[in-house]
Amino acid sequence: MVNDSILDVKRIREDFPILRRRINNKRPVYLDSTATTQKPRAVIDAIVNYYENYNANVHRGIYRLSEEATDLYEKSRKNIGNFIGAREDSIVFVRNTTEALNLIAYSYGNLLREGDEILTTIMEHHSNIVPWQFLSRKGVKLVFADINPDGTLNMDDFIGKINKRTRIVTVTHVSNVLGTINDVEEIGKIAHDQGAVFIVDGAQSVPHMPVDVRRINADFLAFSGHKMLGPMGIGVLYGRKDILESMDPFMGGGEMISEVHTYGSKWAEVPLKFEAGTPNVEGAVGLSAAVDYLRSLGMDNVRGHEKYLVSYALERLGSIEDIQIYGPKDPEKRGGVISFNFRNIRSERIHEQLRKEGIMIHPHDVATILDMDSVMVRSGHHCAQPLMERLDVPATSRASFYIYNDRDDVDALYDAIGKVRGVLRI
Amino acid sequence: MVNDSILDVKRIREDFPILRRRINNKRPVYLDSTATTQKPRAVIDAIVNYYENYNANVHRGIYRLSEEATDLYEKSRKNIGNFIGAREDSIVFVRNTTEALNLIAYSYGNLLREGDEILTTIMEHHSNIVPWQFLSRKGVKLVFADINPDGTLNMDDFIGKINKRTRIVTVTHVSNVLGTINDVEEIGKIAHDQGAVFIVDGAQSVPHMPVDVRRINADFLAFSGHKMLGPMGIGVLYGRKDILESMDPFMGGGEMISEVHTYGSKWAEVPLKFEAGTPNVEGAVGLSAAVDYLRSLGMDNVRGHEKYLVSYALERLGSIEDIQIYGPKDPEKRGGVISFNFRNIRSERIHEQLRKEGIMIHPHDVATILDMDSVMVRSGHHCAQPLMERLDVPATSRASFYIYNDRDDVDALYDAIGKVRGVLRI
Amino acid sequence: MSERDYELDNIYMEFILENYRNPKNYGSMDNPTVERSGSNPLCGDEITIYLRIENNRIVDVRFTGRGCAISQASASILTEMIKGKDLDYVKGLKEEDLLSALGIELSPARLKCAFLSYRVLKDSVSGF
Amino acid sequence: MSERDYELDNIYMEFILENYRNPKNYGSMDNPTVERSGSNPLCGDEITIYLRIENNRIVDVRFTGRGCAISQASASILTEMIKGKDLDYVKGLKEEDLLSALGIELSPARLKCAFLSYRVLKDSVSGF
Ligand SMILES: Cc1ncc(COP(=O)(O)O)c(C=O)c1O
Ligand SMILES: Cc1ncc(COP(=O)(O)O)c(C=O)c1O
Repeated sequence: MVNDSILDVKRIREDFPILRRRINNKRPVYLDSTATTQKPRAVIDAIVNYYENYNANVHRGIYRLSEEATDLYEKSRKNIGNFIGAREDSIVFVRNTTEALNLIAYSYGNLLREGDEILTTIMEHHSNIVPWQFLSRKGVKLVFADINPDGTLNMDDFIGKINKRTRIVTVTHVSNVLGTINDVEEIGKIAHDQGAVFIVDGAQSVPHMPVDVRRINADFLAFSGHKMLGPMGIGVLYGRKDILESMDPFMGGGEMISEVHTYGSKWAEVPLKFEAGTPNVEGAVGLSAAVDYLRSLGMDNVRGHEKYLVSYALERLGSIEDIQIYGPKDPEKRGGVISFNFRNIRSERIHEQLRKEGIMIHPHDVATILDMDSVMVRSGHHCAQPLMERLDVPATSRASFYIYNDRDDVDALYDAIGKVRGVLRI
Repeated sequence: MVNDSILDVKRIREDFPILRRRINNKRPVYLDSTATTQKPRAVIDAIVNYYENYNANVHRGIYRLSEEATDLYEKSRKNIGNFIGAREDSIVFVRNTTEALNLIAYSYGNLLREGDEILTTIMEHHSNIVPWQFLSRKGVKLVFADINPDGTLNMDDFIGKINKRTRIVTVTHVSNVLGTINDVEEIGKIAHDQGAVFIVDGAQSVPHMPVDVRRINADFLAFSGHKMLGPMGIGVLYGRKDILESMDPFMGGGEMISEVHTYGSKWAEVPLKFEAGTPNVEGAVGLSAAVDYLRSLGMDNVRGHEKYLVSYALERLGSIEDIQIYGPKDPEKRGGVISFNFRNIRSERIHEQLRKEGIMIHPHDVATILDMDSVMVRSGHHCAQPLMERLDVPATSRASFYIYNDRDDVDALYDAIGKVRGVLRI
Repeated sequence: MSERDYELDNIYMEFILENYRNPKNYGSMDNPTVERSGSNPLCGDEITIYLRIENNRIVDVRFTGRGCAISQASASILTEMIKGKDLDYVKGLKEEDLLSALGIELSPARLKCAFLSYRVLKDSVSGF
Repeated sequence: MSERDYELDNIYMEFILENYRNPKNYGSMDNPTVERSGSNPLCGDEITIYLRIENNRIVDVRFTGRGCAISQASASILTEMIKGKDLDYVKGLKEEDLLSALGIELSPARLKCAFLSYRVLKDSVSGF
């Protein structure tokens, strides 16, 4: 296989100042973009430029600086909406995916009653589980669709669990552990056929592939800026406008009102109704710059690049006998995330009683040992404990790829994994 | 009066890149720090340095970069807590004051029952009104204490309205319209005597004067980073630890859990219990740099400087016959905020019927005309509509001062106000 | 990000100011065919429009209100535009028509002021 | 902000690894005086400690568990430290004592692993 990615990674790397840093004299091999991505100079510059030239509070100011800041904020909304095929008036700025999902759980959740059901999957991130568990207080039932042995969603189980009481179907577009790309278009159709509202957790899709809210039949789509080259502290909730309009506000305060009296208040129009208090203008402007950067690469190319890298990684890591890989084997069906574990070891060198059960090299040791070579992978439950229980593992190691990763990084990962047993002398 | 402020404003201005900008060839006279403050180079640099050298997701990473980011995040928490005399484990990072108050309204509000009362004041910002109005759904009553003619809190009225049903007393430390500094220490004592929890909206105090949570008897204190030289998108809720521990979480998701199972979850320790999802590490680091900057000036000096400026402004603006100033006249009792309006005008040049009633030059026109000289004031209801109704005005103009303002700025304000009637030829 | 070219000095042109200080058609009306009020709670501007309609024609129009120069001048200019016109003209009136009658460029925040009377007018003829 | 000086290569010293691969006192115990389990849900480390206590003395100790090298080696080393000691010694034991017995520097995340067995031990003697 030749190094024939669609993206010019060498050039892209130059846009990321942090990749110039040396840790223990080694170049950083950053394989944790699923947790958060690094930031290109263009985004950092947009933040600096905002604070050095345009900073003001928005929406209320009559003076030019405030009008300019408002203009930047609203243009960012439009640009980001455009990126997912949505009009700006259905784009609510939030802190992150988690807040977006909580907003729906509180505001749309208000409309649910005892006996209603919410259908989700066993591969969800805690952010798409815990907010719905809160609703169990009022007798709303949370139902989990299972996965197949290959890590794809078990559609038979899913269809068997949807019914007339299902008011909400909420599914991650791409699993942050298995990499599975769910067929949200189809799931959305099934949800709508049952009259349920369809929520897509786009935290791991919007950064990595072309996503159009109309195509995927999403009534809501949630994603985080920091996972797509943007600043921390900014995220997006897309919502179908008529649904947003039917919902009560989430938080109360400045910006989200049209009138406040001592005896009660009237709300501002959507989307401002859901943006209480001084918004994160910096975050919106920074995320807009990130969207421009991604658009300049082309989201088809971003997806193509990751498919290329994940194929290569599946091939290389797949060749290590010790290693078990989770999730679909077909790169068409998975994003640029690979979770893996060492298989149980029954080495002569370990305590006889342990040898019977076998020792599993813990992902924490794997991550620490990889980090000695500046290969940064995440290890733990990846905020997906129900999935860990389902897979019957305490944790996994996870490498994830983005536009600044290349075959070299996969090779570095491969090499570092090869050292683990040696370091532990096991 | 000589230009004898305690702060070296000339030098301070050099730290603020935006103040070098020229708008219509004029230097910016930024008098809207109550809405949001400008950012010193040290804060912008801290953001850039974070993204260029330390960016990673926190708390879960085993690799060094993530440990460094976690370290920066937690050190920021400690530093910011220290700034208000609080331990780091009682500091919750939120987006802004508004979110902090909503967090209390949702999570502590859960504990309130029909018939319970919340006592606040008529001078509050919408952020300290609307979240409590939400609780009226469950029969909780919101009661407003009145003000005196001079814009101070009417303590007799306040004491008359507190009673055994009062579960929460929530008061702004400094009014963002009147400038009034409330005697929170005393109010806290009264609240506690009745067994009520005492919440202080510190959005306009923490940035402008020394504030120590122990001294002011606050069970909760809320403030925003962007109003104290820090980035947008970060704010703080201080909460007494035992109260925070007794509360349900607000949002659910990553970070705030200790265990998630399909059937239910356990929460993380305070303060993480209240920080769902990837936090705004950049914001925390930036706010910590802002706190360092303020500390280097000395909060006593910041307060002294503003007292000095507001005295001068009261004197100069007070000398304009046309102008009515709201709030206390004694600089000891007010922060660096001045709201004002033109008095009704009965000029010969206006329509006879209008002349009978008098024309009030609208604050929007004032702001627009001041802006022609790059004097930036806010005009409108300042997110305090109940107070506007109480003062019987549709809106006010508001100039507010901070560390980068000087007598020159007050003079520019004075001169620009002098042009208003001329521009309108009235 | 390019700096916008604000022509702020322009907005208080004599034509606007004259309509602000000495509004046309100012005052209330006894027994109007229709009377409608509107306000912009964000800035406190208020406008009430009174119409006398006969044979689908605006035979008389008046307004009262308080607010900024732009909102009040705009009401004055708008009422002048529609006096004596038939309802179809009023219903066909576009925001741009009012803007070009005002003859000034406005920032988004001030556009809301300018269009307050327009909104109230449209509301008042919607039932006919 | 200065870069911290991580001595990562240090943490898998032979002493630690030996206790990881061939833990002392590994295995369960029949009829222990007290048996306590604990886990670190964030990483899945689990430790169970069994104590036989006679006359306020730890006459025997065993543990079982699974998890990372640090948590398992730490349990092995800790059980060695307390075997044969009286309860006062165990109750007086500080986190630092365990740390210096381990002889390595740990980042905050890994400290939690190291202290899991310590937490379980403290819990198991709290009733005595
Ligand atoms: C007294 C007061 N409280 C609360 C707020 C709300 O702050 P934020 O918009 O940062 O949430 C403000 C800001 O204007 C304020 O002045
Ligand atoms: C699939 C998925 N959903 C939700 C989240 C939560 O994102 P955030 O922490 O930015 O709210 C993540 C992030 O790890 C994720 O991978």
